[in-house]
Amino acid sequence: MFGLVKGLGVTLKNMTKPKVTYNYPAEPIPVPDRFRGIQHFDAEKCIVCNQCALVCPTDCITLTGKRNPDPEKKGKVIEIYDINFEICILCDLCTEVCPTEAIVMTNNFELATYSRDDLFKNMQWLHDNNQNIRQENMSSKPPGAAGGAK
Amino acid sequence: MSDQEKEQEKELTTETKAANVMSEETVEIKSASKEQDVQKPDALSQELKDEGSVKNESASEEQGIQKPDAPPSQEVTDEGSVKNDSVSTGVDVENTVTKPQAASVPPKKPAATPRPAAKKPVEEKPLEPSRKQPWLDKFVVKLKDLEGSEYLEDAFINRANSDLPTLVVKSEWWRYLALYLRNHPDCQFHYVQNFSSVDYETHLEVVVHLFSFPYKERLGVRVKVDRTEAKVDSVADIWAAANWNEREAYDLMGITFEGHPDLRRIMLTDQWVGHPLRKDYVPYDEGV
Amino acid sequence: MLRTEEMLLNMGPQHPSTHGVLRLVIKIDGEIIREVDPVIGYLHRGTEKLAEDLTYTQIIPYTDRLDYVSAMTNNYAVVHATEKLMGLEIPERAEYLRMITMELNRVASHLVWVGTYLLDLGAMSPFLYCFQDRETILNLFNELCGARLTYNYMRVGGVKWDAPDGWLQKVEEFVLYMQKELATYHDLISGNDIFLQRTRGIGIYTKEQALSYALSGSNLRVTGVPWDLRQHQSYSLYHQFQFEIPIGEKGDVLDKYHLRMQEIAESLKIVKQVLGVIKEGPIMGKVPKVLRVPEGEFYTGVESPRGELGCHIVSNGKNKPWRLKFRRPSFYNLQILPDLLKGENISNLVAILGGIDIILGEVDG
Amino acid sequence: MDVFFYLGPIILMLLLLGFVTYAILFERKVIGWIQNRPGPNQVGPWGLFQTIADVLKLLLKEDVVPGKADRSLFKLAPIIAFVPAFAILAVIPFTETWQFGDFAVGLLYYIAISSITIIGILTGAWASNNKYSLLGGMRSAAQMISYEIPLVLSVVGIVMTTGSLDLNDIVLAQKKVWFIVPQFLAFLIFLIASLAELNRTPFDLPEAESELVAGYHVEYTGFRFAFFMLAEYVYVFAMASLTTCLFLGGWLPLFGLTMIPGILWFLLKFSLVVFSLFWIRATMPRLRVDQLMQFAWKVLLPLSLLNIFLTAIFKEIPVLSSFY
Repeated sequence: MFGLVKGLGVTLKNMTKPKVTYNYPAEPIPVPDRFRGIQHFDAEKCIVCNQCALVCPTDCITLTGKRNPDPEKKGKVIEIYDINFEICILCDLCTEVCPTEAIVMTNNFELATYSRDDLFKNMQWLHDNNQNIRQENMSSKPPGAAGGAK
Repeated sequence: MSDQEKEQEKELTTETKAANVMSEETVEIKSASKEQDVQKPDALSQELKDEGSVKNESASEEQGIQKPDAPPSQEVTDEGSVKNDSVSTGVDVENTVTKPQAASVPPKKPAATPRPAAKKPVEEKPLEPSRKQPWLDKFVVKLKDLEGSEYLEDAFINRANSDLPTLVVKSEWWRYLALYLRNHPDCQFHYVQNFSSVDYETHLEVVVHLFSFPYKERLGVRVKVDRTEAKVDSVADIWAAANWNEREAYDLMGITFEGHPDLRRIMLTDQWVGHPLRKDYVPYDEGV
Repeated sequence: MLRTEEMLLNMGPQHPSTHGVLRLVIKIDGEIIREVDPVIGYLHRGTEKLAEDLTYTQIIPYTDRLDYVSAMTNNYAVVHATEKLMGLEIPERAEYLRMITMELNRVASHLVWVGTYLLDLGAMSPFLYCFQDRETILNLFNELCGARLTYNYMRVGGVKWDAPDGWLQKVEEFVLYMQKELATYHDLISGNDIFLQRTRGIGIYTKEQALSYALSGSNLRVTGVPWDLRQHQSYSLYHQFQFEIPIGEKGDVLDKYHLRMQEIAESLKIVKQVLGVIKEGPIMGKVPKVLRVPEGEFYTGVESPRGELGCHIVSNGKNKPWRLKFRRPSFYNLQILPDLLKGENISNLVAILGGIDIILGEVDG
Repeated sequence: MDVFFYLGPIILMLLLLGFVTYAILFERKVIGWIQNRPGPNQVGPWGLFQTIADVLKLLLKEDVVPGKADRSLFKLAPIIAFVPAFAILAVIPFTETWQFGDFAVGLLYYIAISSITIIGILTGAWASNNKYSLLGGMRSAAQMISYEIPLVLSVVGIVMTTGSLDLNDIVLAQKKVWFIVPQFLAFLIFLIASLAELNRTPFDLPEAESELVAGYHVEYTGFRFAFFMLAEYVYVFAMASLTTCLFLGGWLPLFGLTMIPGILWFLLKFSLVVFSLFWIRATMPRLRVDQLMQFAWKVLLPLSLLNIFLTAIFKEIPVLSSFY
């Protein structure tokens, strides 16, 4: 019987404790810098190395490149860059392998929509998603997801 | 499912709890069915064995191959001893196990392509004998004395896997060996650490990692199963843990465990076509 | 004479206390259970098949989704197996970080168990208190690796992120706080007569049964077998630290509760010890550019909060595993359920099922 | 007087609906605070309209009658469950004047009428043709009938003391000291038994969410479901009122603070009882069916008999008899 009373005491004591809930939709939820949110893509930095598409475990990245229109420059420029957020698991591997930090994580995470089609994001959308970009992208560890050497 | 079978099932489950005894009734049915299926072993099996050993010599981490070609010489006495041992635990080995002498499947494919574990013969400097080697040796000697020891294809130390002693057996001998490993006082592998199955394209393998609490020893057993006619005796009544694992292996790898009390698909729907973990699996419905 | 008959009751896959999508087909006589047939597979995602087409690094995020309550341990299981096969050396700091995260994850996982178990028994508040403390751990993980549930934190050869500034202090604060907080849990739950009534003498099985069903973790230890892979097949750097393996006496659900509470305390103890010795240093070992695992077969188990989480890799020397099999402890532990439930009351079903502590993502693979 | 006679019940009904609305909100708030969260706070200021929104939602919902259900019984059940719940309020004396039916056997009437609800619950459970609801209904019937006995027997001590079944007399008999003091054992038994009668945690087995999903009303939706919920909360109201009258001295003031009107005193005591109901709900796990039955028959029943026995003895002891 005493145990029951003790339990009642604990619950009563908790009544006066400060509330721990977030007032979420009204106030943005604080996320740490390393938070893995929707990617931001910078087309100018991209060298079309295809590593992000290769490393993606769910194959949600589609990209094509074309020859650089400026004939004096070598290499390719990105033409199409889409991420399908229906299957993207925000695992962070694409930003890990990117040698030029063309694709980086942001701290935005609100992806809910009314239609599945809206989850298919193209290069322009990803480029415009430039708020709250994650500061620390490479950590102290440069090697990539493919097991790059230190 | 017939009433008799159901009965059998019930008995099996109840016995699993007690001392993993197989009812005599089941044994009779089983051995009868076995005797019809099996054919005489022939020279080819010897060939297969030899090739296996060659392959194993080339494998980098494998050492101390025991050629399990000793004939079952001391049949009577040894079997007697096994019997005595197992009687104490309430298992009649002689009755429960299909006689491996008579039981052998003609090798359909003599291991044409060796398993992926042995592709390149690499020149290796001889390694120090593993610390587990004496234990395995002792063990293999014992097994060799048993009836049907020619079905022990290989015994080696898996060095990469923290010196795990590993046995490779043919599917016909698996149940016999399982009973032995479970009940013999020198083994007492009461605990199934892992129950896995692998498709090597040439053949299938049931891989079981056992653990013996009294001796604090691990043992890996690989059971070679024919790919086209993937059948192996169930050990669900020996280790209760094998029950669902065998169902899983049946479901995903397509290995039929004969004598299993309730062999149904466990992960996929009952209408599923094919066994996904087979390397040649093609999804039946592309849309799914 | 009244005509009586057995009733077939279908529990799940949508049911509040089957912890996900477990379905139980129960034959009941009144409220007494005669037969149970668990039907699983509703959450089967074919992780093992998928893994055959993925590189070792790509597998790691998939393992997060097996046992989603303690994803760190899952990360570690596959990473550990790969490293062992490749014979890599892991920097000390990386191992320490792994141990901290794994032990914190164990605490979080057991907190979820305590909370949901009490919820199964009908008490609401302990659930929310447990989740509050778990929240602290998840926030710590969020700071460390940027996710709260699917961490994808460990890499073959080390860990992805070093601890941010001040993180280790926060962990230490949490450990101290949690050690005190455990007393509150005991006040609230352990002495509650109704809780004791509900759990005492329920779901008892013998040691032999437990071994035969290959139970592991707390489910095995509750029968009095002191078997903990962290000590007996020591991996990582656990051998450097002192901790005890609590075992049960009677083997009922009450014992399991006390056992898991003690395990929380032991985990906190380990974290505290690790915090005492962790030093600055590299967090990533020397790893080849492309992970090619040498040919061979490998099985290793790690102690997840639910038991022995094993990883069986068969490699053919390519950068993708030929076969990857997880020994999923929940899958093994769940098997004993039909045996335990025969002749029990329906209310006990919930108490016993909850006591096993299954995670359906893991059961179904 | 005549106007009050006809309008009174309607006013009471409206008051009751108001009470139920805010009792639910209060319950959710209290449980929220206990669990370190604010409780409902989105609809209206401080979440005041939360329950109203919930009820509106329930009324807008499609009225589903399962295909295999017994249609007429299914529709009848919520009414059978609700009507007695409202009828028993007639005898509750809120103050000296605020009472609708002042008759000599008020207590008996309360207990007799309130047990009709179980028929409604059982009917609903049976008519749903659902296994979970059947189990819930069976549990409910067994539980409520079992706990009725200690509930009644625990009150016998009070009846012996006052020599009346009239709730007015019982309240007035507490002028010197509330019955909670001399009849403390009876109070405990009554509290536990009333929790069980109300199907509230730790005795909420008929609904046992984690086992039976929702128990007897698992198939009910929309306003029929609302009726069951309403009946449940009206019983909370009634039972808290009864507890106040029987053990806490009804509208009688404490410390001779007569300037505070009786109705406020009543509400204060009443809220205290309601709060403790919610508080217990937030803390306790649920009992098991067999333990529940054993508890009723093996613990509560002997105890309540003992209580009657003790009351009888104390009545004969000169010093104590003034309390009894």
